[in-house]
Amino acid sequence: MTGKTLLSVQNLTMRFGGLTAIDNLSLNVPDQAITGIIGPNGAGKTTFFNCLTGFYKPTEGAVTLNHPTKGPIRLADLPSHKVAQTAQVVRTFQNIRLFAQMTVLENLVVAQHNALQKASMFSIAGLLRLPGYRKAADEAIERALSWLKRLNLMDIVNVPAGALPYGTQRRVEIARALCVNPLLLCLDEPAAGLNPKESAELNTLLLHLVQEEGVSILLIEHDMSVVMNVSDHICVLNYGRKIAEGTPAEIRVDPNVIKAYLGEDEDDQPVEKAS
Amino acid sequence: MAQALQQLINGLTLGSVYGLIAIGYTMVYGIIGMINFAHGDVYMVSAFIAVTTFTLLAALGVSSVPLALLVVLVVAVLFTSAYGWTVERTAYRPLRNSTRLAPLISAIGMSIFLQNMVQVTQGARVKPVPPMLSDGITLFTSGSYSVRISSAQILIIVLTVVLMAGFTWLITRTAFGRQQRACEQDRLVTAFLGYNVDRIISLTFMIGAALAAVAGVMVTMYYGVVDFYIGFVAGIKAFTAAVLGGVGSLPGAMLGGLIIGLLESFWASYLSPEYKDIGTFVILIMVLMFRPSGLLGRPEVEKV
Amino acid sequence: MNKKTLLATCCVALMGMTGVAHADLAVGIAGPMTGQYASNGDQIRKGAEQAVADINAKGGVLGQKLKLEVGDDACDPKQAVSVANTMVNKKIVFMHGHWCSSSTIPASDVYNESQILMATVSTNPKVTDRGLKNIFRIMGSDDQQGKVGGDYIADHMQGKKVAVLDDKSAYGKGLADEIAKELAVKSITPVLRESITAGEKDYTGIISKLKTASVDVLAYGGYHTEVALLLRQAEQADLKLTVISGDTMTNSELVTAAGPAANNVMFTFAPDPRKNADSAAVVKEFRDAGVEPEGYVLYAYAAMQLFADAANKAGSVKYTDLRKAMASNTFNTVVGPLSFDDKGNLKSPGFVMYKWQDGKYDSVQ
Amino acid sequence: MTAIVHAHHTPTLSERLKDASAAAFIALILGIPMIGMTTVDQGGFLAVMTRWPQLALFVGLTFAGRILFSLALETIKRRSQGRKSGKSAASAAEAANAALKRGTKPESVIGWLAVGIAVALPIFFSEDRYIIDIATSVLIYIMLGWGLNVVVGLAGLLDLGYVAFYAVGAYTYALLSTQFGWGFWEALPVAGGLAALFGVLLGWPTLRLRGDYLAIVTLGFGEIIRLLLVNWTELSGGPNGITSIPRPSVFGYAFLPPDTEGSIADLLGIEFSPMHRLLFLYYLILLLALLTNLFVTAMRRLPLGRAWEAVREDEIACKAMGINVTTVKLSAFAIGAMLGGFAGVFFAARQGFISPESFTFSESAIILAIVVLGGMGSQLGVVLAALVLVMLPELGRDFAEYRMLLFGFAMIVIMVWRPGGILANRAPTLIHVPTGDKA
Repeated sequence: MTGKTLLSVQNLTMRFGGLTAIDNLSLNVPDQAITGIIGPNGAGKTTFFNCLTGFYKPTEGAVTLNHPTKGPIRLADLPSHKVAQTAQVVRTFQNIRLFAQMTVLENLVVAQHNALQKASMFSIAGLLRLPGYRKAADEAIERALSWLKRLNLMDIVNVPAGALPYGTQRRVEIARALCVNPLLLCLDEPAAGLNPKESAELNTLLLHLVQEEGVSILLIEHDMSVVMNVSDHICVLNYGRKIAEGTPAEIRVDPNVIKAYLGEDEDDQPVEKAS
Repeated sequence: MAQALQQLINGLTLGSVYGLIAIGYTMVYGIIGMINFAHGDVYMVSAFIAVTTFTLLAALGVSSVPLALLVVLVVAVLFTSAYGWTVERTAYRPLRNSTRLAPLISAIGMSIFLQNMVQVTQGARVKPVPPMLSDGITLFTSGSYSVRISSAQILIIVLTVVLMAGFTWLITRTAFGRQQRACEQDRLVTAFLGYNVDRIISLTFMIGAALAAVAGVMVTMYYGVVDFYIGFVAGIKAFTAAVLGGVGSLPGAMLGGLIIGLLESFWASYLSPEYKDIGTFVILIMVLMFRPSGLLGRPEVEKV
Repeated sequence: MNKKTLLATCCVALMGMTGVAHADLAVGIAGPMTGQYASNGDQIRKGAEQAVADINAKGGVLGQKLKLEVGDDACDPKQAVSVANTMVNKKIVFMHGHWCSSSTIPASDVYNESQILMATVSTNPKVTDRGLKNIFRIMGSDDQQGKVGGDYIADHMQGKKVAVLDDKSAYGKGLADEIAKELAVKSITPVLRESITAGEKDYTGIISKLKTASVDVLAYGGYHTEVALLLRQAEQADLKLTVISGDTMTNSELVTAAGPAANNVMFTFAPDPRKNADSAAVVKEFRDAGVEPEGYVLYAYAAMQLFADAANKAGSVKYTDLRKAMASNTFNTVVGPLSFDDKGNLKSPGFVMYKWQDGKYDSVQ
Repeated sequence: MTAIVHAHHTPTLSERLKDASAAAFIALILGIPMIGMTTVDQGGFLAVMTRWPQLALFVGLTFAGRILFSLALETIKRRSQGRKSGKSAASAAEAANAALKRGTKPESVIGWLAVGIAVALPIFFSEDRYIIDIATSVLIYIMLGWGLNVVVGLAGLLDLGYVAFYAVGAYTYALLSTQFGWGFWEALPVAGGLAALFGVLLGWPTLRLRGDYLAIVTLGFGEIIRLLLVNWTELSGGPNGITSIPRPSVFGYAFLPPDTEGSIADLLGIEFSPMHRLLFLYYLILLLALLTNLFVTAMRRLPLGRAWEAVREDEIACKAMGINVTTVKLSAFAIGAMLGGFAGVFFAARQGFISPESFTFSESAIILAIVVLGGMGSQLGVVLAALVLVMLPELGRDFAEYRMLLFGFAMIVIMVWRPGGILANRAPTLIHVPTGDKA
């Protein structure tokens, strides 16, 4: 942890018609640390990610990334691909979005599209097979392989991603996100579908990324063994509002959090009927 | 002025027909989220059924036009519903959980199939039926121009209004209507509640086909000339109407139909009869670009 | 490997199909055998089949039997070109066709290239105006037809308001332009000159325009389906129209589609060959076979007669010989004597005004 | 991993008969108004003609077909159940490695074989105009299929108006050559560029639309172009088209009869034959098609080509990876359009005549069918589908009427049977071969 703030969220609000998915959320995400976002289903966690990464335009509020070289970047003003390309904020998805028919290696090379496309001079250098492009292409493959090696995925390099089991797909998706060269990595339930051994490996990987690679991580997770073990800082959401924030130890004993998770007053919630 | 009024009447007639076909598109889109590309051809099939039935009745010596029309309507609605059912059962149901493009391509295949089936079995020539209900009422005369509404036009407009009323009742007041709307909201939950979703979808296709059949009979009677190609053009225009009104919205489909009908009528008489179809297509593209949810539709949120 | 066998099979099959030696003399006809104008194609086929049968019964041409090849272009220029290519491949020595001007024009390029002689009934002036040497027209052309139509309007419909409409096809636009030209000569100004798109069903827009202009007479260049639709929709709008059009109105489907309103249709067509004394025997032959030799039936018959005569006179079926014979002789056929000018146009064409009356058409004065 | 085996119920004979009877009953209902009856013109009025024997045949065939179909389905299900095993990383990797070992070898062998046959074809049939004509048509469709494959197969954008770009190419050449005397080779790049421009013009505003909406918009665009060609008589000649379009020449020498200026027959001192031009056209389209194939294959292995496929697979994931989806789609659209434009130029030059009738929606549907039936994204699949679809009607003359009918039927059946097309297996663009034991 550097003690600096990488991402600051101010008064973020997201409404869909009458429904307020995120309600006046303010949050500081520290640099080179792991920040956990937890909360019951429907708390607005994924919506928060969508606002962050340009998939939704927030109704109100601002999200600012303090880029070490490019200075502050207002994420809400950027289209989603610019969020990844310029601000280097890269995400994974709760329901895994791999390029199913493409092989694992292809998935990881596609993630390096922008650099490669520039090297291929919009395909002209590529069609002519100029040495500059070939060097860039080889480097991209090397980079992909090195991440695959790190994640212990070398034996499935040439397998179409869609043919892999769920847990493996999760890890491939993380490897692919890493190929985009992220400053902030937003992981949406990376441990879902992993077995305990894989889960433990994920913990090691996340810690390694922060400590060795200098990546900051924003983590949505239901698996408390992951969140509580790796997070430096945790933010708890319920009904779109932040109900608690602090270290794992603080969160564990927070009465609001316990109430939200045990769902005292949730029995009275009317089940929304189809209208 | 008189000409404008006349074109208003002509446009309303045309728009009623488009509206009736558009409902089939909108309902199907609402319930299974696909464009039933073959719907226009189902309408075309109904027109051919109408021609055969008209001819048969004439040969049997039925000379009362109202009786003949009634019989033709019933026959066309019944047979065309069967076509609607079969189209869904064979080409779309097996692909219900497939990618988005697969059922669309299958639908295009079905459209080509129906068009060519009719061409092979009924011939490629135009089929005429003798004129009927071509008398009418002269509303008023200004100068040498008399504004006139023919009996056929009155029938088309009145029948459309009645059908729309009945249909609105069906969707808002009956058990089937509730199930149908539930299905549109969430198919899975509807199935969990113990309703037969397959049956609801099949019925939706049959109702859509039945309304298209009414349109087919009306057009056969009104224009008197039918060929295997009418489904494509009418289908595209009705689809444009559905999109314009907001896909999934029933009043929207009707409204869209009327707007397209009026647009075409006025375009043909004031601008250029040659480019009226281009007008329709330009509207289609404009609407999809600037207001993809249509006039009465609800905007859709992209699910990430 | 599978594909290779497939391909090989295809090749063998194709070789078998095309490798058949033609002991007979192949002659072709082409026209709309399917599609909207199929009944006209049918007339051509019936006429040509009868003619070939008759010629063969008399021993054929130069000792060889004729073999008829039928091509279907559905009046679609694109199909016409591919029919022409197929015909060339079948090594025909003479072609009667095509029917639609818009088919004949592109197809004639193909025949010309392969040096095949044509006799057509397509009336558009462009058919013979392009300097092709292989084409002969056994009917008048639209400029002649349009003149007759225009004159009729000028002479018999004085003071009526006239609109000129066409369907943009080579034939339709050509005819409408010629009528308009003749009207201008007679200093009649049409109140409306418009085009419509063939194949549509709703013409209420143009009807409304006609009504606003209080049009009485509609000079129309195009085909019968649109005329039927226009008449029906005019009737519903309470607009009384008299339609003046061309030879395409001989189609009886006009009556089926337009109903009693068809009685308002007048059109120009060549003098009815059924009334020729020379054709009596052939007409009887057709009627005995249950075919009414209306429309283009006798023209197709005449085209085959023309070919047989020319080949006999030339003593050969080689293109150059045949062409020379055709250009320099007069031939007696069931549609009367035929002889051609330098362009291949009929030297003495005639057009007469006809009128539909209760399902039949007859000439008017 | 445990394989889950579903308890499978085998229908009894009576159930099968009942099912087939139901199908036959529906066939009867559907058949009565279409097969059982038709109307014929009796010279001024219509009369109903019945065809009950045909209807009976149709119902009987449906009954028998349904039984055979259910039996066949049974066998396939039983067989595939044996093969179905648990999905694990190890088994997936095994399968992939096995596929790699089989490799793309057979496909490339077939590909080269096809090229060989195509090159040698005119040697065997140099005097047969018919074969050369058909082969040229097949090659045009192959080229169009390969062009559309970029848009539909690779980028996953359903384009129902592809024929518009084909038309743009054809009319551009026709107008440039007949009005301004341009030659084939000068007009080719201009027409391709113009078609690409049209692709961008259409794509720019519409490519953010969802798949099926995009399909409809492209269909509308295709119709607008066709209607413009039909109605803008001054430019396009209207429904009559443009005639006497010059044929392509070789370095300024045309295939003209002897003693004409610039006749290639005179130049080479050989006897003139119209077949020479046909052979030249055949090799020209073969060359264009092969270049198209090389280009598309090369593109697929480049970043842009991979991005096309990634966009097809998952647009949202692409955005999250920083890929500008709009640009990627637009490039696919423009390149597809350009290839269509090239094919159009050749078409116009070969026919010598074009009219809007050549550019109707059904032409779009045929090209789409070639791509879809062959297997979206598969280059060889396109060849196969084009061969079958163009040759079918030629093999049996009486068959022609049923061609489009079978077309539609095949589209439905193949979609239901294999939503990915016949040759649906995708060849990877990158293969990592480990050096040493464990790299």
